[in-house]
Amino acid sequence: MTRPPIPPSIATVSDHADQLTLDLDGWEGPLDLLLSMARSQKVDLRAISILALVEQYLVYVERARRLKLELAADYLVMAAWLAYLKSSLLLPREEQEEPDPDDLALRLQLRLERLDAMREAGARLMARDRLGRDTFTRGAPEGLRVIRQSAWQAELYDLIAAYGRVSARTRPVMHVVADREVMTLEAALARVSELIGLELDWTAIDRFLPPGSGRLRRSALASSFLAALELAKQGRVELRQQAPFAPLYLKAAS
Amino acid sequence: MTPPDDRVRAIEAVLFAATEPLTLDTIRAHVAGTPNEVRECLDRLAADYAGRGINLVRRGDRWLFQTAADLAHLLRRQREEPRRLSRAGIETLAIIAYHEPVTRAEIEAIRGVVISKGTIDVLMEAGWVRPAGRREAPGRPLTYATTPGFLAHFGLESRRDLPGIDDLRATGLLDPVDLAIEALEVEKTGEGD
Amino acid sequence: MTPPDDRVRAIEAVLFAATEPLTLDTIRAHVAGTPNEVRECLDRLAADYAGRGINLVRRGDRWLFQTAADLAHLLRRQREEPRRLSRAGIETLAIIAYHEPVTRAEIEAIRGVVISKGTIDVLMEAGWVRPAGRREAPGRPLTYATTPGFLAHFGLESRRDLPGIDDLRATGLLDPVDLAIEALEVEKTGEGD
Repeated sequence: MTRPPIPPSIATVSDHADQLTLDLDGWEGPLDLLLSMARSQKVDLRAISILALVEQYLVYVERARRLKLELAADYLVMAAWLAYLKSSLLLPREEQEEPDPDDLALRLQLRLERLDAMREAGARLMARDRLGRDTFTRGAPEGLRVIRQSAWQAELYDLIAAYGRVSARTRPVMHVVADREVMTLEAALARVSELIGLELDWTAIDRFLPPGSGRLRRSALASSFLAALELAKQGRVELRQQAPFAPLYLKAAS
Repeated sequence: MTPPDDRVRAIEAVLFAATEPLTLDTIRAHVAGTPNEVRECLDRLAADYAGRGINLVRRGDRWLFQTAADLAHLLRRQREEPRRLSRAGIETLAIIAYHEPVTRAEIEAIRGVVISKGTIDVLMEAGWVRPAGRREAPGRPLTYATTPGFLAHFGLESRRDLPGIDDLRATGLLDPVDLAIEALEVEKTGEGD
Repeated sequence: MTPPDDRVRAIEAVLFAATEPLTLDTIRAHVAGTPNEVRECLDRLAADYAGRGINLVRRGDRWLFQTAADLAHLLRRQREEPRRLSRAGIETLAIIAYHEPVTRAEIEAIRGVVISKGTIDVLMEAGWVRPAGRREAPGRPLTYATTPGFLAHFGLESRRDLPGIDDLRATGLLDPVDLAIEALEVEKTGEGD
């Protein structure tokens, strides 16, 4: 199996403060640093001494501190946790409380194994024959093309309706006003003038309206009222009303 | 296939990966061998690929792989997409059908709206409209008419089958829109009484 | 080579002309044939090209022609090395490939460090990683998985070909730590009985 190169041991880098700084930038977090240290024990990860590993990490962090190197917070958190783990591992078993320190040590070892497995998998993946680096696709493929062709659709009705629409829009329009049930002012004037001569006494305006109901009657009432006013103005009729909205009476001018 | 030797394999790969046709010299920059040896390999490759879907071909002094010419149609797949004509399209088509041969200016006068360049193009693409010669008038404008394809698509024997203006009036298709609506309302009122 | 039949030639041409690996369905859009017939032709083609400078390879459910891996040294000079991934990028890609679908938190748990914003973006930009839906868990976190482009780039027929994946699975190294602890405890209890 090909393993990624083992990082230089702590002993060699700690001799040169500059190099240590560089290497600190190189770690991908405390677990990565621990894994590199575990690797330097040169045994299977399942056989590493967690206690020795913890010791090594704590020494490393202590040195970094002495050199006033800035360590990211997670390295310090890991250091604190490992210090706790170390003391638990060193205490006699009967004084132990939960959690079991061996269990914690095992967890750390399992995490290192998993990270190691993925690191190695990544390295093996990168070493494969890669397309564009080791294998190549065709340099100048013609390419596959899908040619979209529009199938235009329209129905005969659409065509005829469209022509009707165009014609209607542009042909000179003849306006035909539908025959509405109305009585014009002229008709009312003629009717009231004619009927007033036949009545001698005061007569309610209703009596002058043509037979009918609904819209026609309302229209006739309005027109006849206007006609009455007009005739009064001409001095041909007299008007009488007892109160607002009371019936309106007409009589020929004497 | 008979397994090719190493030089044949190498030339095969180099030509495949190349972005342009390669001369003998360019091939030899990648693959060891005298010009004659490389030439022999190229001949061997050309023979290997004869009759396959890929051919090794020579263009002047350059070599390239390309898909067999008789299979070119497979690389272009046609797909039909049903599309409806726009309102401008159907109106323009209707005017051409009723007034042909008709110029663009006449179509615009009848529609009362300018028609865009693409509108007549779409009708020609659909195969329903064709240019029908020039009008003997100032500017000699192009006229348009319908095609046999137009009659076929709309199920018409001839243009005379199109309903005339009187037919349209009878079916109410000529009524201006506002009057048509009023007529509907009067009808409803009448029913109510 | 034995002369191929028409369907084999057609599929050969289509794959040769394609700019990317093709699925069976895409091939069938250009070449008539049932899925089984096309599969047989593909097998025939793969056999024809075995040992040549060009190979027909399968990547997931897609097929492509590519140059034989052992000829890399002849071709590399004309190509640029693909972009180098950072260590974080390589590890993150490996974790996604071996654990997919996997959440960001799960990746971080294995690496013991927060992954920076750009790391997954770079993998997605390379076309190797895609979002793969949300996990039905509190917070409904997004999961990630690899793409067909990942298989093609790393020359994998399927994820089963990931280097060492069987060993990793057998030794439980793809299981989370909690699960591994549980398994160990069960083992111990079993031994104690």
